[in-house]
Amino acid sequence: MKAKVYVTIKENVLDPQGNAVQGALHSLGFGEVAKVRIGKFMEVELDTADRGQAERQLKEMCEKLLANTVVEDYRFELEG
Amino acid sequence: MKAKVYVTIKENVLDPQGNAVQGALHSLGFGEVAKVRIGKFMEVELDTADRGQAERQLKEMCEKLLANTVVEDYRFELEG
Amino acid sequence: MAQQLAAKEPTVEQIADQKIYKQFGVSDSEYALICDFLGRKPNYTEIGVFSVMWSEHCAYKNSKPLLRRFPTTGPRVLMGPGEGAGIVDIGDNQAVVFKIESHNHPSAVEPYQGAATGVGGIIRDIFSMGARPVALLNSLRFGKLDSERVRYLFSHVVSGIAGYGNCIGIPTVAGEVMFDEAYEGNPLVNAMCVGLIDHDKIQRGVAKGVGNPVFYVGPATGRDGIHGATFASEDLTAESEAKRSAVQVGDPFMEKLVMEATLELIDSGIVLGIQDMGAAGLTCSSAEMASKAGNGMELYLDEVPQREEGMTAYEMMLSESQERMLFVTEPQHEAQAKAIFERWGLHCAKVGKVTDDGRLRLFHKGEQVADMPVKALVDDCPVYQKPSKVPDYYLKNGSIETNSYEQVLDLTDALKKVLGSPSLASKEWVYSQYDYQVRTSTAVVPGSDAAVVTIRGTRKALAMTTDCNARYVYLDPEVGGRIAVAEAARNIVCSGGEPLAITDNLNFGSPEKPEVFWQMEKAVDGMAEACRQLETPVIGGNVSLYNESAQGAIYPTPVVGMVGLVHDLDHITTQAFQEEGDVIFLLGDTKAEIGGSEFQYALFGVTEGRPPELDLATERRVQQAVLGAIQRGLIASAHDLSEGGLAAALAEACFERGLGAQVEWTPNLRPDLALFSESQSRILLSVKPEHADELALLLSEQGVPVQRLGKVGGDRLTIEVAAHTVIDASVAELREVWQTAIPSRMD
Amino acid sequence: MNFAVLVFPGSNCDIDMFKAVEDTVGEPVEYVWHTATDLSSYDVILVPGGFSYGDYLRCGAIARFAPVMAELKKAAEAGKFVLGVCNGFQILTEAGLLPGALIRNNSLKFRCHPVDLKVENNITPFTNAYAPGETIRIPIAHGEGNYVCDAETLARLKTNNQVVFRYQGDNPNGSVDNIAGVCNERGNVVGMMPHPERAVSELLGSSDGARMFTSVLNVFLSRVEPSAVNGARAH
Ligand SMILES: Nc1ncnc2c1ncn2[C@@H]1O[C@H](COP(=O)(O)OP(=O)(O)O)[C@@H](O)[C@H]1O
Ligand SMILES: [Mg+2]
Repeated sequence: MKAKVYVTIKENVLDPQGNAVQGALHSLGFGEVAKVRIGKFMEVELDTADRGQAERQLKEMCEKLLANTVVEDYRFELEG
Repeated sequence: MKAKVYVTIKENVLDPQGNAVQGALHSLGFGEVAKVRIGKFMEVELDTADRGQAERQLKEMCEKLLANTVVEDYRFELEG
Repeated sequence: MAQQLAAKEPTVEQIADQKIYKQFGVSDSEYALICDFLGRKPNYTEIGVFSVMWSEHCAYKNSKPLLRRFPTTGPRVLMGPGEGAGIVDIGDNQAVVFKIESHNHPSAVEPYQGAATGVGGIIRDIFSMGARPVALLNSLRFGKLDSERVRYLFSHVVSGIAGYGNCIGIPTVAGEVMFDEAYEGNPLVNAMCVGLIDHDKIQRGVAKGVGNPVFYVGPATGRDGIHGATFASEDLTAESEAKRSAVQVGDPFMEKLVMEATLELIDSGIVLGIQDMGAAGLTCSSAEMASKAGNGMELYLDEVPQREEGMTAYEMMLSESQERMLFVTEPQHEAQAKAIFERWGLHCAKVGKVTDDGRLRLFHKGEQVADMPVKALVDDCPVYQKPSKVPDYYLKNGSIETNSYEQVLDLTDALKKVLGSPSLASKEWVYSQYDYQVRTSTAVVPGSDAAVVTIRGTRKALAMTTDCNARYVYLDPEVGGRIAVAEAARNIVCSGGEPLAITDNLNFGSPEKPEVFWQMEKAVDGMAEACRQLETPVIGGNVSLYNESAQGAIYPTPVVGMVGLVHDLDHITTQAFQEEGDVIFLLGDTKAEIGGSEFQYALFGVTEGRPPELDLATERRVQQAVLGAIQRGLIASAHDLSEGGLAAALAEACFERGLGAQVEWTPNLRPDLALFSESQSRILLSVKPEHADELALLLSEQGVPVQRLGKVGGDRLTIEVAAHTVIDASVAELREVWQTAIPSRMD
Repeated sequence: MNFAVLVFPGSNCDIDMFKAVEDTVGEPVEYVWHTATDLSSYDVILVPGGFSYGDYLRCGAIARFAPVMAELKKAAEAGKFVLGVCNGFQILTEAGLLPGALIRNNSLKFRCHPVDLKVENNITPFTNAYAPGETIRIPIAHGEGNYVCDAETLARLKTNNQVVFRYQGDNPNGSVDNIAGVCNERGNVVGMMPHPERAVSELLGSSDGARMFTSVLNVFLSRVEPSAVNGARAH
C-alpha cells in the first residue's frame, strides 16, 4: 500500500525557506505570488494490505519521527 | 488562487534522505515500510483569478526555481 | 522495461558494423587494437570497459608524455603519482597524504551534486590510502557574476562543497575563487583533500594473493553517472536514456560511515589491498588493483549490491554510484571484516576473487559476460603526442605595451575598484558556509595566505594552499606555470611553512586543438621547472581536458595545491598587521608589470600583453630568507604580493584587525604602475620596531632587495609616493568595498 | 569526575569534545557508542555536534531514538549534568529534554564564524564560572540553529531563567529573542548552538569556552567536597 505524507510548518511559525522562495519568485518577475510555504512530501510504501493497520502505523510514524509536532503539522493519505 | 506544488526526486536518482528515514523506521519497529522517498511540498498563493495564466506561471516557476529538473520531477494542482 | 534494455544491447556485430564504439570515444584504430588484444571483437560490456579505461581520465592518453616532465621524487616523497594520492614524510613516523581532483563537467550540469561528489571522491582517495583526512581545499572558476546562471552555479557549487565537507566533518580551510568571462560556460570545480598517516599504515590498491576474496563495501550500485557512452538505437526511449545518465548524488553521511569503518579495517591490519571506486567505478578499481599486483580478477556481478532492478553487466561496471570501496583480504579474515562494517551499519559483499591468469573476467547470471587482459586495459592504451602550435593571440600580445596606458590618477578609486573586483574581494561569503574549524585543529582559518592545520600531539603543523593565476598562464603558459608553483610556495612560506610538494590539476580546453596543446606543454614545462628549483616535487594530480564552451576554451588553468610543514607552532604567521608601530618592509623588486593584472582587468577591462616575469633563483632566495626570518621569530606578519600588487596587499594586511598603515615610498616608476604592478617574488612584512634593523641586515646579507615602507598604525591607509599622497582612505571604508563585493551581487 | 561523549553515526565533533575535556579539566573521559545501555558510571554526559544520521529529515530527529537516549533521559532525571552542543542541542530538543525546536537559519545558509554571546544565566553547572552578563566569544557552525518555541514556552523560559546564552550584536540565524542556548527547569541539562569545545585555546582563536568545562568540574567537586570550589582540589 502506498501512502503520501505531508509535513508542513505550523501557521504561526516563521518559514524562512518559504519567505526566501517567495522573494526569489518576486525578483524573477512573479509579482503575483502572495505567499509560499514549504513543507515535506513523503511517499511511503507499506508492505501491508490492512488499511486500518496502515493508518494507525502512519499516525505513529508521523508523531514519532516524520514530523516534529512542536513546529510542524502533518497529514497523510492512503492510496487505493 | 491557491496552488499545491509537489517536487519529487526522479525515480532512479539516489535519495539518501529517504533511505535514512526508511532505516530509522525499520529500527523503530515499522518493518513493513518498504520504501520511503522524500520530496518537497509547497503551498503557493497567487494574486490572480485567471486559471490559465496561473497554470502557465506555475509551470514556469517550477522549471525555473521550484524544482531542479536535472534530478527532480514536479507536479502541481490549482485549488478551487 | 529493464529487461528489455538489456536485451537491446547492440550485438558484437552491430558494434563493429555500425561503429558504435565511436560513441564511446573509441577511435577506429583503438577499436582495432582492442580486437587484437582480445583476439576477437569485443561485446557491449567489454567495449564499455575498454572505453572508460582508455579514456583521458583513466589513461591520460593525451597528457602522459607531458606528465613525465614533472619531477616526482625527493628525499621526503614516500609515494609519488600512481596511487590514490601521493605521500610525503613529515618526520616522527608521520606523513602527509594529499591530492586534488576536478569535477568540472558534473558541476556544470548539476552544480550542487557535482561539487559535492567531487569532494566525496577526493576524500575517498585519501582514506583509501589509510590516511585520516584532516582538511579540504578547493579551487573554483566561474564566469562573471552578472549573469543569473553564473550566480546559480556559484552559489550551488559552494553549497555542494559545504554540504559534503560539513556533514562528513572535515574542515574546508582554504581555496580560491576567480571570476572571468573565460569560464562563462564551463566552470571549474577542483577539490583537494589532505590527510595524515603513520608510515606503517600506508595502503596500496593491489589485489594481492591469488585466490583471495574481493569485497565490495558501501551503498548499492545504481545507474548513476553512466554517461557519454549511450548507443544510438532507434528503440531506445528518451526515458531510458534519461535513466542511464542519471546524475550522481552524494551521501556524505554514508561516506562518513564508510570512512570510519575503512580506517578501522585498515587499522586492524587485515587489508591486503584497497581502492575506492571513483571514476569508472567497479571497472577502474578492479582492473587497476589486479594490474598492480600482476594478477587477474574474477567478478561475480550477481553479488554486487544493486539499487535498481534489472541492471546489466555494462551498467554495473560503468556506474559511478558514490561512496563505494573495493578491498582484498585473506579468506580467514572475512568474518572480522564483516563485523567491523556491521558495527558501522554497513554490509560488505564478496564480489570476486583474485586470479593468476592476468585477466578480468565478469560473470553475470551464470555466464561469463566479459574476459579481457588486465594489462591491455590498464597499460596498453595508446598514447598520443598531439600536434602543438603557437597561438596567434600569443604572438600578437608580444607587441602590446601595457605600461603605455594612460596614467590613472585617482589611485584611491583605483584601489577600491581592485578591492571590489569579485576575484580579489573577500571570500568570506564562500568560506563562512564551510565548517573550517571542525576537528579543532585549524590554527589559521581561511582569509590569510595559506591555512594552517595543527598536528595534535606535536609542535608541528601543516600549511596548505591552492593557487593559479590563469590570466598569466593564458598570456604566457610557461611563465604562468612557473608563477602558479612559486605563488603557492610563497603563500606557504608567508604562513611559516617549508614547502614540501605539490599536487596539480591541469584544467585545459580540447587537446585536439594545437593551440591548447601548446598551452599544456608550456604550462607543464614552467611548472616542472619551478618544482625542480623550489624542490617541491609533484606527488599526484589530475587532468581535466575538453573544458570548452561556445566561446571556446577556458583559460589554461593548471591549479597547484601545495602543502608545507610548519616546524613549530611558534612559526605560524598570518598576513594581518599585528600592532601599532610595527615597521613595514617590502621585499623584492617592483617593475612596471601589469600584463594580466587585476588592475588591467578592473580598470581597462582587458587581459593582454605579457605577464610578470619570474626568476626562480630570486624567488627561492626571497622565500628562504623570509622563512628563516620567521623561524628566528623576527616577523609579525607576512603577506605574499599577488593580484592587486602592493596597494591591495597593504589594504588586505590592514583588514583583519582594522589597523591602518602609513607608507612612504619612492619607486622609480609611475605611481599607478608601481602600486598595482604584480611583479613576482615580492613579500610584504611587518616587524616589531626592535627587530627592524636586524631584519633589514639579515635580508640584505642574503641578497634580498628590501625597502622600508612605513609603519602600522591609526585607522587609515595612506600611501605617499615620491612625497605625494596618492592613496588615503579609512580602513573601514576600504574593507566595506572589499567585504561587500560578493554578497552585494549574491544576496 | 567521569565524562561521557556520546557518539552517533554521523557525529563529527565527538573527538573535539573529548579533546576539550582532556585539555581543560583533564578528567577521565570516554566515548560512549549510541547503542550503549548504561550510563551509570558517568557524571557528565556531553552530546556533541555533527550530522547524526546525516541530519536527514530533521537535525537530531533520528538520533533521538538511539538506545543510549533512554539512558540519557534517566541520567537527566537523576540530575546528572548534560550538555548538548549544536547537533547535540538539536538532539536534546527532539528528544524533549529541552523545550523548543531548531529550524533552518533565516539566511538559509550554513554559517561558520565566531559570535559574541552574553551569559544570561550563570547558575547552571556549566556556566557558573562566568560572570552574569559577561560577553564571551565562541564560534558557531550550523545550518539549522534558528531556535523557535511558542509564546508560552518563551514566557516560561524567561520566568524560569532558562535562557542561558543570547547572541550579542548580529543574530546569526534568526532565533527567537536572540536565544543561543537554553537549559531545562532544573538547570542540569543545557543545550547551545555555539561550540565551546572549539574555543579552548588561543591557538584556536579563543579560550572562552574552556570555562564551561571547568565550571561543571567545580560544581561537581563542590557537591562532593564543598571546600574544593574553583579548582582547589583536595587530591
Ligand atoms: N573557495 C574557497 N574556499 C575556502 N577558502 C577560500 C576560497 N577562496 C578563497 N579562500 C580564502 O580566501 C583567502 C584569499 O584567497 P586568495 O585571494 O586566493 O589569496 P592569495 O592571493 O593570497 O592566494 C585565502 O585564505 C583563501 O584560502
Ligand atoms: Mg591565490
